[in-house]
Amino acid sequence: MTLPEDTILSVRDLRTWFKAKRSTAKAVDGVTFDLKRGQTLAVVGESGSGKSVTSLSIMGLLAKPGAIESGEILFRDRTGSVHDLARFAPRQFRALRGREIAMIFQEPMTSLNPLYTVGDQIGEMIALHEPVSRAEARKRALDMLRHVEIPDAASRLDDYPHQMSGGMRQRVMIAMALACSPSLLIADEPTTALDVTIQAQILDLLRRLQAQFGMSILFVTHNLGVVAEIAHEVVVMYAGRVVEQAPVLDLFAHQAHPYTRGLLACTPDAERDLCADGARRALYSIPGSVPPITALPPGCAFEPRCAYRIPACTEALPPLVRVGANTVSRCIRSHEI
Amino acid sequence: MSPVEAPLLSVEGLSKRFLARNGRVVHAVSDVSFSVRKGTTVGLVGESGSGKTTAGRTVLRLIEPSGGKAVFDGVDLFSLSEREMKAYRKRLQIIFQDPFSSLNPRMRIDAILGEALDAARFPRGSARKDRVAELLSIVGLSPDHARRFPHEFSGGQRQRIGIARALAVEPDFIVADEPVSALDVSVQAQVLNLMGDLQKRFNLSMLFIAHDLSVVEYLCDDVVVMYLGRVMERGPSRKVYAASRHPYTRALLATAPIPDPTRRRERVPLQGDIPSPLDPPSGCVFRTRCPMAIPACADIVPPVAHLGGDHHVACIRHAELA
Amino acid sequence: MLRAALNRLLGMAIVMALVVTIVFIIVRVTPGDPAAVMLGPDATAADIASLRQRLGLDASIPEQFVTYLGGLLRGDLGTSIFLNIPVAQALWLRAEPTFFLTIFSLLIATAIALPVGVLSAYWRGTLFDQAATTLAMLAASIPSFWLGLIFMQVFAVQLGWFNTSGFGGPGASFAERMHHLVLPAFTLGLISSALITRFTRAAMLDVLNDDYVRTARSKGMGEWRVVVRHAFKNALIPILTVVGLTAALLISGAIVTETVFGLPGVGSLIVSAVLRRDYPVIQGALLVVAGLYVLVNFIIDMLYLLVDPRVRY
Amino acid sequence: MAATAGAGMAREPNLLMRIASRPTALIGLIIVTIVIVLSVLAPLIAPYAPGQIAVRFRLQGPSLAHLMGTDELGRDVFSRVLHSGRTSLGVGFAVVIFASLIGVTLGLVAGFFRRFDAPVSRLIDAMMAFPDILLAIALVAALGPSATNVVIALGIVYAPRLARVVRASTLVIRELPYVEAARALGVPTPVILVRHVLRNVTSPLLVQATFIFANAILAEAGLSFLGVGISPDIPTWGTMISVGRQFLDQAPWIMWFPGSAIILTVLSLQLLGDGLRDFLDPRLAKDV
Amino acid sequence: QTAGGVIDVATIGEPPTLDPMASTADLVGIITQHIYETLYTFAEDWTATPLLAADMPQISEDGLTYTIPLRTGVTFHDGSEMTSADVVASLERWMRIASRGKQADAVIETVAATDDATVTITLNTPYAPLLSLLSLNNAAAIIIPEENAAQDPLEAYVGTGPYKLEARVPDQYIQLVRFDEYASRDGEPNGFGGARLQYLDEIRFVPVPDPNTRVEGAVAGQFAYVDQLPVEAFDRVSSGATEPVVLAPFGWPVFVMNTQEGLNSDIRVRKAIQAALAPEDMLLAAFGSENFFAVDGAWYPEGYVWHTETATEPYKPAGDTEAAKALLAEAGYSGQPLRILTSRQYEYHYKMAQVAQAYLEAAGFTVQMDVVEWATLTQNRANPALWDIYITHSPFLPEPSLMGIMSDTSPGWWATDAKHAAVNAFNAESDPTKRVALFEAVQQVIYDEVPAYKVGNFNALAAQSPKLEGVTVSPWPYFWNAYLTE
Ligand SMILES: Nc1ncnc2c1ncn2[C@@H]1O[C@H](COP(=O)(O)OP(=O)(O)OP(=O)(O)O)[C@@H](O)[C@H]1O
Ligand SMILES: Nc1ncnc2c1ncn2[C@@H]1O[C@H](COP(=O)(O)OP(=O)(O)OP(=O)(O)O)[C@@H](O)[C@H]1O
Ligand SMILES: [Mg+2]
Ligand SMILES: [Mg+2]
Ligand code: NI
Repeated sequence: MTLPEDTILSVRDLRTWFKAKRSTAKAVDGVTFDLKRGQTLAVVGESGSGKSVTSLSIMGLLAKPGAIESGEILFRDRTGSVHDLARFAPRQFRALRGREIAMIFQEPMTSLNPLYTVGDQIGEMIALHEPVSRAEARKRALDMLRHVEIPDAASRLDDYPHQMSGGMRQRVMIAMALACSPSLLIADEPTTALDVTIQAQILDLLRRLQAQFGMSILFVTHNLGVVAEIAHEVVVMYAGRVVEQAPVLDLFAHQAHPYTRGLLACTPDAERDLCADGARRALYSIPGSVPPITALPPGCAFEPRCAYRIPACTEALPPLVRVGANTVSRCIRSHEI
Repeated sequence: MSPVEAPLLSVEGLSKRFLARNGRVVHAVSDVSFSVRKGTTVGLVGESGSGKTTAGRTVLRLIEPSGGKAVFDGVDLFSLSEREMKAYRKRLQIIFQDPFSSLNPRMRIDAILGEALDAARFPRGSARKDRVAELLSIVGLSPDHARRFPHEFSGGQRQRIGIARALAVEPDFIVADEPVSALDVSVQAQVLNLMGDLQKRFNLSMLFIAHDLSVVEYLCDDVVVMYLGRVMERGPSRKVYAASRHPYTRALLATAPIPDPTRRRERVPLQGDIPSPLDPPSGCVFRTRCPMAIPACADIVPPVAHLGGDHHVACIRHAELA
Repeated sequence: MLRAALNRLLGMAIVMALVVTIVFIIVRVTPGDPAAVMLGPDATAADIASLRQRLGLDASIPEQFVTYLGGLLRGDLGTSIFLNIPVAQALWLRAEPTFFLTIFSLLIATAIALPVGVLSAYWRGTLFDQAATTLAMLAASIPSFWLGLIFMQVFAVQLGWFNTSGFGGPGASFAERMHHLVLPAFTLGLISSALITRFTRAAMLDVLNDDYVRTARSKGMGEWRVVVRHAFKNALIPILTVVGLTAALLISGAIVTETVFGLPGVGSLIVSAVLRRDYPVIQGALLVVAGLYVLVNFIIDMLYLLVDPRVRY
Repeated sequence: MAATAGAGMAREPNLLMRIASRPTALIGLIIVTIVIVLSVLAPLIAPYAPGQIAVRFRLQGPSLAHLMGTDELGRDVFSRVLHSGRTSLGVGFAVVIFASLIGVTLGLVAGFFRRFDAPVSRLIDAMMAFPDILLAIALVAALGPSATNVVIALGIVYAPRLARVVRASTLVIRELPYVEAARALGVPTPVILVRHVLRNVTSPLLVQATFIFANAILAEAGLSFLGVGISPDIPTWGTMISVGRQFLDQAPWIMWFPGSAIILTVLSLQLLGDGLRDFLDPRLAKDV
Repeated sequence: QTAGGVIDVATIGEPPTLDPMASTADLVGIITQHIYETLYTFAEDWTATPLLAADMPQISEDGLTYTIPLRTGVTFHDGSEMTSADVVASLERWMRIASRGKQADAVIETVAATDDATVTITLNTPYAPLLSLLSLNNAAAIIIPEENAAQDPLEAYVGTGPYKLEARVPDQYIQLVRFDEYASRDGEPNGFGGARLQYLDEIRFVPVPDPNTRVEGAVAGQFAYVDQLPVEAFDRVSSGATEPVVLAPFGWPVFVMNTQEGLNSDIRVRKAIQAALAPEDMLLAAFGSENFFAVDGAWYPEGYVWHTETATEPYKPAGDTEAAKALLAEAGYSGQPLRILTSRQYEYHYKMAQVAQAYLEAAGFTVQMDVVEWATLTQNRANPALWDIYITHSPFLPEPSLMGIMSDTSPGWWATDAKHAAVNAFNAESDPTKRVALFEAVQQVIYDEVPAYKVGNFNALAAQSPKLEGVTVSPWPYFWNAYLTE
């Protein structure tokens, strides 16, 4: 298993399927990306494009009919040895989770257990992985609450989750995730449920903590604005597949895939979409809607909605091709775009 | 005030209090005023819980208001009896956020639209079928979708049906409560375009509720910024976006992420959380998070200052932001 | 917390007041003159009149209600016509078998249901789950008297391990009395375990899909701990409700089971009271049983307050 | 944000097709149908009249002449089981109808009109405080034993259970945008109640009704067993068992067959209800 | 034969009262006969024999004066000694409260204490059944202390019997313990009479109302004695931990006709019913095996002095549907429902009713069954408007006058001149042998006028532990004289 020294996580052609009696949902069907140490990789895509399934596959937390069909998930732990998480047994995951890879979720309201105080829940994380006394775990939990900038941390330690606001809870989740200083943090839409002002606080916090703890972040989102704010690298997903990966500046400057291009064009932008007299120009919009993942066309999944489509698009799944220095794209016409 | 013409809808001093479970009072909307001119769209923005939905629904009398006036076409809707209100129902319509629960899953599309047509006293018979087909084509659906059930449509299509239902009674005024928030970005643009077109085509007036600032900037002529049930600032979009005079609006605009990494700003996000509407701060409700707060802010509810050109702001230090 | 408790107490009081009213109404809908019915055909008009007076039947309905309430407040449930002792005493004399029967059945039911429910939720869709679910449904379909008869036939008559009926004679030791309860308790316990199993499974399925369970797993916690500490504790809240509900259902079950096993409990007292037309006893039993149900619900509400920090605002 | 086009596809209108896709529910449906058909056609199918006495042939084991043997008066157990099914199912069905009439009304009123919610809910709570058999016994004792009174009593017993379910669903539906849309259109409240609310509570109602059907059959059997149910000359499974238990030794079939009939009917109703619930209304699993 | 031991006796239920004057229920009699005693009781051959009386009464020539000598040295459970004052007060209470006492009251002029140890009863007309009435254990003429005689209902359960009441937990048990100061008669036990020996320390009567539970309890050996088992359970009881006790014959089931009102006020209808019924099938359905019943139209079975076959021709074991049809046509019957009032307290009543229904319908009757609780039945049968036939049973009573139909006022209200002629002659005659002949006339009139239909004879089944000995088979089992063996 080869993995460049500076890469902490490399997902290679991952396929995670949900097999039912009649149909197979290919939720993740050929996802490939690399995450460099200390960097933030943003995964963007519309609802149902397989972002969460990808992150759960990495954590080994897939729910029942879901299973990794093929592919590799190479992960470099603290000691420098590389593991293929796609072949991990549940028991092996246990030592890894929390300690090496931690995760925060979209819904801060429900991701904390309502029956335990936040102090308990952070302390539990520490006690699971390190031989600490109760008092010590509590002290460390308090430290973490301070790290995530919860005001008056000492008095919030014994609060129950329902006594906190969404933003505070998300901070607690982050404190818990970082309690054992993992080297990789997976954040699955951590700000989607929050208000813009709180979202800004959390993004800010994550950036600062990254500088402080040095962890790499896999940041799942569907908001391109957030991507622009936080990511070093961006992976764009569509219908379970990676359609493009590029450094964030490159991606926003030039999109190699028609889908990425459409995605950027269809969010309203006053400078672009409003005339000087206030009249509106029609927004660019991608026609049609995402195909159901149980019945994907054999070729490019975006083809039916694509403005650049040619007959060849329907024939075979386009491969991921390198188009720029650091950009890969899954489009046979990337070079023409 | 310098009205060009009398607005179609003018809301004054609207407030709504809810009784919460344990007998405490939620001040969902307090003393909100704004007006909607004929053929224009007013955007209502604010963080969640700021009372946008409540304001929109009270105007339509879907919730009974606790106080204030809503003068629509010269009549105060709040002073009407439930029966008198009936006559106005078809002139005021609403579009919802959730495309899944806004259509009765057990009714076919023609029945859903038919219900609206009944309300408009549209005669039964073959004309009705044509009208349903017409409505469907107005929102970009095919007439043979009429016999389907809602679950057979995608989210975007359902939202179009919701719009068709609102249009069926040929209303003058529509409250659109976050109509695109639940949609995928790629579909969102389709619906926004449709709404923009229809507004022009039928000369509709619209109260457009959203929390996405860029959408409001794109679609709305005027904007009302709410925080914790109160209006912080309102005025023509261009003015508010370009030259906001309220620290909250400024903070909102500054913190909204823009999809452009080159414009990544080093900025200080607002500190703290939104206070509970159960006991809002005294004086200016925003003062607890306001970077410009001074002790005086706690004492009085800031009076609404009229800055000309229909631009109003509720901040005692608005002059310093000029 | 105190406030919440007081709130529940008030709710309980209102429900109890309604219960009392309902019982009053049920007894008053009895067609005909209860006094005449009670005294039988040989009674003279004078006897009936005096009984009417003693029962307060000559007063107007609202007055009767007030008297009845007054009696209740003094703990007076009336006097049994047949047994000629106060109803409260009659019920109290019969309380022991019913009390222990209910407790044992509940213990048996939960001892079966909780592990089975939790495991079948955890192993959802497996053979174990299917077997457990089907068995639970089967158990819920068996009339308790039928199961009781089968048990009696097999374990008491054929194998002779238990007594078929009764509660031991006078002076029977506690152990002896409890021995009489084994079969009825298993009958009722098995049948009511069905409901709790299904509920536990549903509640667990619900929680197992909750985000915080995923959070717990993402911490690197062992499965057992995730299930018990994080999932089960949350599922316990709805499960508590159904256990309370089962306690009430058990009283229904006890009526039939006690009759089958000849246990001198409240259940068989109720049946005899119906057969003997002992209206005050029926009335008193209804009231006491419903009151207990309300009380159990109240206790469960209080337990919620202990278990669930969200409700103690 | 998570709303996908796919999530909306979960509801298909064709109920039968969907039931058929679940084997246990299908088995339940088939058995229920068979039981209903057999009971309805009992007079045609039954080889003997249910009350036809032939004392000389009493207590005979199952044979070709008497598929389920004969009872203590020489009556044909098979014929009696079939005819009892009519009573048991009839009572169950009538109870469901009666309980639905009360329960749906109460539930809709409590759920839809805020001002009636508290009083009606408290009333429901109070009625639920009485264990089913106990309340039924008391009511039958008060009203006198007869099929009608058993139905009334059990109907009153189960109505609050239905009312609860209807209320809970109504509370949810009341707040749904499509109800609000109808109000915005000025649709009259009774029409909203029927067209939008009632129509959408049918799923949980149907599920609950199935369980109540099952429970009513069990409860009726219990009442008959105790001898406080329907008049004993109308054969029911409960009375058959209560008589049969005297002959458990010599003629176990008298008790076995009606017992099995109850178990089979109730079990299949429950399977059906469970299946219905699984795809009609998963939330319902939580309340009773 | 060792003293000591405790037995549990399963009874058919909780007695409504422990005052045997207040009730005619067999159950009350069975239990209370251990507590209280009467002046006379029945010997093995069902003749009256003295119990608290020292000797048989001296009856005056005209049959109107009974002089009864009392035993001395008999103590009540409260320690006081029985005197004639107690006896007079008790008998007066009996005449006031007990249904049989009321019956006797009609013929009794006075009851007076002649001296401390003698009581004199004066009648206004000769009345042969008096001694039997005084001997019965239900609605019984028990002797209680004078100071308790005013109690109604009885509150102090003080008698002179061999056992006294220790504790009563309703529906659980009635506990009797040996009365150590009991003064037994001398000599040998003789039926209910003679010496009463107290071996057992304690007798507990445990109500087990459910017959099946009683059977199971018997099979499991839970009780020393289990009363009133369904006869079908004979095989099970025989193979269990107990031994069956069969009392053959025990009594007779009877269909009582309402002669006062409704269909059955027409004697032709009653005759049609008499012809239609098929006792053989009815008894078979009710009692399962021929070992437990006898098809017998005579009102007393063989073995009783009263037995006679006189006039029993209309009693047809298989019924006579054709004859019934003819009688019915003659009566001009037009399909009004014949209401049969019955209960399931005694399952065999109900089974007989079901078979009867089948035969009556075959004969052309429309039958309406009113199945009610026993309590309701006892209530409803008092109302002539409610029924045409009700079903009951009775043990063979030692004195025919005690049968319900003999009284004009008992439900059925049979009161015709022919009846009065036969019955009064029977009651007034005190010579036993002449009375036997007079009873033939009574049976004749019963068959002529059909005030009731006797279905047949049936046996009773009880079960007792093999360790329990000394129990005499009896319709009213008693447990003095009984003892436990190892
Ligand atoms: N347990 C499951 N069984 C079947 N299909 C599943 C399951 N979980 C997820 N899927 C399917 O996998 C696809 C990808 O889901 P995923 O949750 O990864 O999307 P996502 O990109 O995270 O979307 P969102 O933005 O809504 O979170 C979806 O179409 C979903 O329907
Ligand atoms: N029926 C109600 N009972 C009690 N409180 C309510 C009710 N409806 C709304 N509220 C409260 O009123 C406040 C305003 O709610 P509203 O839904 O109007 O906010 P919003 O601005 O639309 O938020 P969002 O962006 O989340 O839709 C909130 O604090 C909410 O909790
Ligand atoms: Mg996701
Ligand atoms: Mg809203
Ligand atoms: Ni102005």
